[in-house]
Amino acid sequence: MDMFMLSLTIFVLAIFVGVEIINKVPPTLHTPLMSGTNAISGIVVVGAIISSGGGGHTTTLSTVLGVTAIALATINIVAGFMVTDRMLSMFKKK
Amino acid sequence: MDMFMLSLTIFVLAIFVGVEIINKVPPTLHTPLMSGTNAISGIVVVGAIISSGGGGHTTTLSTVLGVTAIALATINIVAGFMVTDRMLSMFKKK
Amino acid sequence: MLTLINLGYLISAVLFIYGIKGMTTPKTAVRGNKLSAIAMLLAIIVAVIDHDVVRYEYIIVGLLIGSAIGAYMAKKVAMTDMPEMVAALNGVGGGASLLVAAANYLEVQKASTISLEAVQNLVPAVTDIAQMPMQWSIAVILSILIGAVTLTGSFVAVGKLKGKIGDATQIGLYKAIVKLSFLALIAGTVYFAMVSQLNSDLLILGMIVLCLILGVCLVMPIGGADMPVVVSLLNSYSGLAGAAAGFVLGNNGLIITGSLVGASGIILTSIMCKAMNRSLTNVLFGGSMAAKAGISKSENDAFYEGKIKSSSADELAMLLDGAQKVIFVPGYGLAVAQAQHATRELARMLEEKGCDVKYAIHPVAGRMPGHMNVLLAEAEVPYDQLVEMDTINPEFVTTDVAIVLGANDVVNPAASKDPASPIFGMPILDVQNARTVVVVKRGLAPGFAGIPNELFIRDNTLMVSGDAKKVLQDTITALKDL
Amino acid sequence: MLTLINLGYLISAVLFIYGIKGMTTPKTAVRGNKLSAIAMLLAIIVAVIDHDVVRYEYIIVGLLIGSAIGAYMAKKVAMTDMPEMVAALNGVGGGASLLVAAANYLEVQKASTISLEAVQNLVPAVTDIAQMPMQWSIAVILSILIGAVTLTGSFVAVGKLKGKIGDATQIGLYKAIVKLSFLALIAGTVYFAMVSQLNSDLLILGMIVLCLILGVCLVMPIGGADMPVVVSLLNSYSGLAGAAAGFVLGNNGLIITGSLVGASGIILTSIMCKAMNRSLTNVLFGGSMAAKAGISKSENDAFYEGKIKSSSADELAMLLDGAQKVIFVPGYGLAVAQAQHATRELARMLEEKGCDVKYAIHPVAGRMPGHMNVLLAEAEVPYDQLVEMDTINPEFVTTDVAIVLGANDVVNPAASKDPASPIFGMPILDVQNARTVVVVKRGLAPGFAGIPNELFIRDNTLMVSGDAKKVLQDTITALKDL
Ligand SMILES: NC(=O)c1ccc[n+]([C@@H]2O[C@H](COP(=O)([O-])OP(=O)(O)OC[C@H]3O[C@@H](n4cnc5c(N)ncnc54)[C@H](OP(=O)(O)O)[C@@H]3O)[C@@H](O)[C@H]2O)c1
Ligand SMILES: NC(=O)c1ccc[n+]([C@@H]2O[C@H](COP(=O)([O-])OP(=O)(O)OC[C@H]3O[C@@H](n4cnc5c(N)ncnc54)[C@H](OP(=O)(O)O)[C@@H]3O)[C@@H](O)[C@H]2O)c1
Repeated sequence: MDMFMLSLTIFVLAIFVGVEIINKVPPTLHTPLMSGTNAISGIVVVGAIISSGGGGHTTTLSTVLGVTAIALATINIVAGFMVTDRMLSMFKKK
Repeated sequence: MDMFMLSLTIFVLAIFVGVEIINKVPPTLHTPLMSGTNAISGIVVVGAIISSGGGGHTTTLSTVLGVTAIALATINIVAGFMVTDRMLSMFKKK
Repeated sequence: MLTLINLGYLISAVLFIYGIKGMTTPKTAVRGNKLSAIAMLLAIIVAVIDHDVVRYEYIIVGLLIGSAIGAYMAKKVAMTDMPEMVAALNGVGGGASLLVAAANYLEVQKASTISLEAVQNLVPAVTDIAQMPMQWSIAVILSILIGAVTLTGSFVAVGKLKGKIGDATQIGLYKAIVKLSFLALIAGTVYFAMVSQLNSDLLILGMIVLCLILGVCLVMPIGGADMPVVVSLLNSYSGLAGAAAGFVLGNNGLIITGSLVGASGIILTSIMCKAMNRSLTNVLFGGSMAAKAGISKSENDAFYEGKIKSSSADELAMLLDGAQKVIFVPGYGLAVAQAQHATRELARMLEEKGCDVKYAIHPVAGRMPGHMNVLLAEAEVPYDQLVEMDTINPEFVTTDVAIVLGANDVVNPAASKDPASPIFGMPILDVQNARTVVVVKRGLAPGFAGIPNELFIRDNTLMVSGDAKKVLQDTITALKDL
Repeated sequence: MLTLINLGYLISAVLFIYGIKGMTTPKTAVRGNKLSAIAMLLAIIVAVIDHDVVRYEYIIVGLLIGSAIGAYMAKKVAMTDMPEMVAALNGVGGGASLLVAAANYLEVQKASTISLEAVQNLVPAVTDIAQMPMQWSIAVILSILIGAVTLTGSFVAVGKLKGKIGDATQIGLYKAIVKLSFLALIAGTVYFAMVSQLNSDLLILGMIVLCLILGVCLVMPIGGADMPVVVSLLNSYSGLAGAAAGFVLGNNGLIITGSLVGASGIILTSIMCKAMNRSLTNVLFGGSMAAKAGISKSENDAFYEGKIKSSSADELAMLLDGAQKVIFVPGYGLAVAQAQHATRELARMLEEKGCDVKYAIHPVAGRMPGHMNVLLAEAEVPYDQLVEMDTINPEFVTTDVAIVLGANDVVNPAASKDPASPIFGMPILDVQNARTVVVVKRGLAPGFAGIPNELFIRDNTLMVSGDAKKVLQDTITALKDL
């Protein structure tokens, strides 16, 4: 089976999982959800790492871009998760 | 990425989708759900078709087994969906 | 072309997902089921036009025969025989899995004498013609195991559901056979996977026979009333077997669809176990509950001796005539008596008198999850009158008459009071809180759990003995004459 | 090894799923968020030990710099600045996406001068060194487009949320630029994909600049108050961009995780739109609501002229002293005034007097979904006191005092009465049903929708003008002195 179809299959299933789960998140938690998924979108860091650490095929420019990308994505991740954690730890039941 | 990992990924995601959806089915519909998914498990017919219709690599025995498998799976499918339909069409709101 | 085929399988899988999603409300369920059927049709069409399928005749013959038999069975079966029907279909599906695995083995064997390409056509992951990948060997054995166990296990379950096969006494013997079979199976699998993958005809045949026996021996020691759990579990397994076949054939449609079925079966199984407050291990390996807990007829009679307040259909009719609020509590006996239509008729009469009528549905009333719902739906009881346990329990206090129709264990107070009881911990319907409880059953025989029921000797309980349908019909007549 | 790496990505994806599942209840949310963080860590570790990564130094430098800045930002930000913070982080993430795509382009270019293997290392689907697959071209352009638009769009959104960028007037101009940019982009993409994939440095650079401009021009015409919708949509896009990168790199971890984020953003966006009873198209292309619907200062004054019953903190304190049941209705003004702690303090005092206190949370109160919840959680209001609209609405009838704190549109009866109103159809909180409504706001300025509010001139409404925090503190003092 070709790679594209496999990726598509995985994509479709992941969307289903996402929709099912997210729909269960109560409105109370929508702001943390937004900042939490925003942190998760920092997953592009994986692409950045693969791109910037490669073997002979990197150029100076690509490395600079890659490292900058890593730094930016990491800001997104670290700040995102920490901020979400700050918010969530405020939620208390009586 | 090797085939096995891809299949595993798809399997894992599909299980998540399944669990999320099935958990939402109300008890009222558990019997039809059981017979409906039972019909769906007749999907092995796909395997049977691929196995029994193959090119030069079939033997008489494998063809007989394959055709019997198709017949059995089709019983499961047809009876399963029809019975489920019969049950479901009885459910009426006041 | 290959991409199109795979797209077809993907679309079919997505349709299955939407089909099952449809099952989440009664309103969309009919459409959901149709969607699943369309998904199946699509999968079949895609499989038929798949690249390596050339002999259409055979396939079509198989499909036609299967459809004819299937349609006949579906038309014939009575609603009350649903548990048996599902079990039987499950067994048939298992048989198909088993045969697919066997055919695949034979074909790979043949193909390996032709060319690597021919083998890859069947098992895409192969790279060396002399060495099938480990996952193939395991998947073949798994398919055989699950298929064969499902086949024989389901038919034993059918026998037990019909009451034709009684609860086994020689549990130890079956357990010993199971253990030995598993040992032999493991040895066989190791030999098959490690030593000889393509020259093991006899070994495969032996394993098939062994697995068929295994299916019988696994299900025989389980109590007849636990069959729904067994069927649901086997259904889950057959889904997983489909997924395993998907791994071998590199077919994602099979993987996804199989997983959905697998998840559904597991969840239904765990719902049933939870509602009975028993673990799955206890159900499968604990032996028959009735056999263990059952009391002898004389003990049973002694329990009730002189404490029963008997009543009649006429008295019931009079009671109902003055009632403002009536709750029906259906149980397995309702299914046995096929009294759903009579129940509905009585309910309608009461409603016409301005009485508030509801039905209390216990999660494991009957012999299948949702059994009572289907039964009453057949009699056109609107599903919003069927109230779940947790919602209806507080309402019994304000109920004038609770009519228990062939239910027993699900209304047994011992579940909350007697830690020694086999059903201890199972939540029950609090019928005893109603002003008057009328229990309609044939005699004083225990229910599935084989224990006496204190409810029947309570002060506010009246027993009307007789077949549920008969009693209800008499009550209707009496009510008309009032 | 490759299998292990891929297993690592899969496990990380599963952890993300469980992490988001944790978000479904406040109790498990903290753990869920930690789980997601662990999943991210795992993904990073796996990526670092991935086969073709050799220069650890740079990677570690990037990670350290990013962590330091990120941690600093997270510690510094005030709870009330959350919307801006999320938007800014979103922009930063978009920038990363953009750079990843550019770096990937450069590397594939370099690799194509080395060997096919080198290219495959980067893009597994390649089979011919002279011809990159179409999906690669599209994914590169998509990543650039989404990344750049997210980057500049988010920062425009930050400016608008802070009020530093006002609502645009030259909407036509922006729209024209957007249309032209899209045409140019499509032409560029076609050229890139069809004609020259690996010698298009200038083209790529041009497209990046174009997309950055596009981001600005797409967001500028949207009203400032609609920024949360924009941010949520951009967040969804950045997830989808991640998934697109996954397609290119053949990385399922990216695909799954990106899809989860994409789904989350889309769902939140549609929840917001639904709660405002507007379509997404209307939000994105309808221009600023305030600009269209807004009435002039004089019209606004004329509307309220002589019909307002003014009151004071002292009077509010007296009212509250005698109240049995009080509902607080927080809105955007509460966030502006940072009055959450004062609110909580007043609520506690009332509770100590035996008064029943609740908070009515409208789904789009504030400027972000769940904005009020987070704000009040910061002041340690237990989340079971925060009641959703549909649940609280029937309770206003039995409420003595409803205190509207900096809310306006979400309590505007025009939403249900006046079909010409821009908020017509949006469900509102029925505060007017309370015995007395006290509205605390600075003056008579309209809210986000830019329309006057009939509630303020009702018979049972008292207006207390002033900053919400100030008024509440005065009320507390007055209540102590009573
Ligand atoms: N629903 C599920 O998914 C499921 C699955 C597995 C096990 N179970 C088990 O099944 C049991 C179900 O409880 P239940 O209360 O529904 O049934 P039950 O406890 O099995 O009792 C059924 C009663 O119906 C009476 N009966 C039989 N035929 C009758 C007829 N024709 N007319 C009137 N009465 C008749 C029997 O008494 P007489 O012979 O005296 O008439 C019997 O006591 C539970 O113990 C549950 O754990 C359920
Ligand atoms: N939550 C979301 O997800 C979301 C997303 C997009 C759009 N929106 C929109 O945002 C609006 C939210 O409605 P809302 O009722 O919460 O707010 P609103 O309608 O925007 O009204 C806020 C009011 O607070 C007052 N205010 C401002 N600063 C204040 C302070 N320091 N002290 C006291 N009052 C102050 C303002 O009046 P003064 O200037 O006279 O004090 C203003 O009228 C809705 O129209 C909604 O559609 C929400």
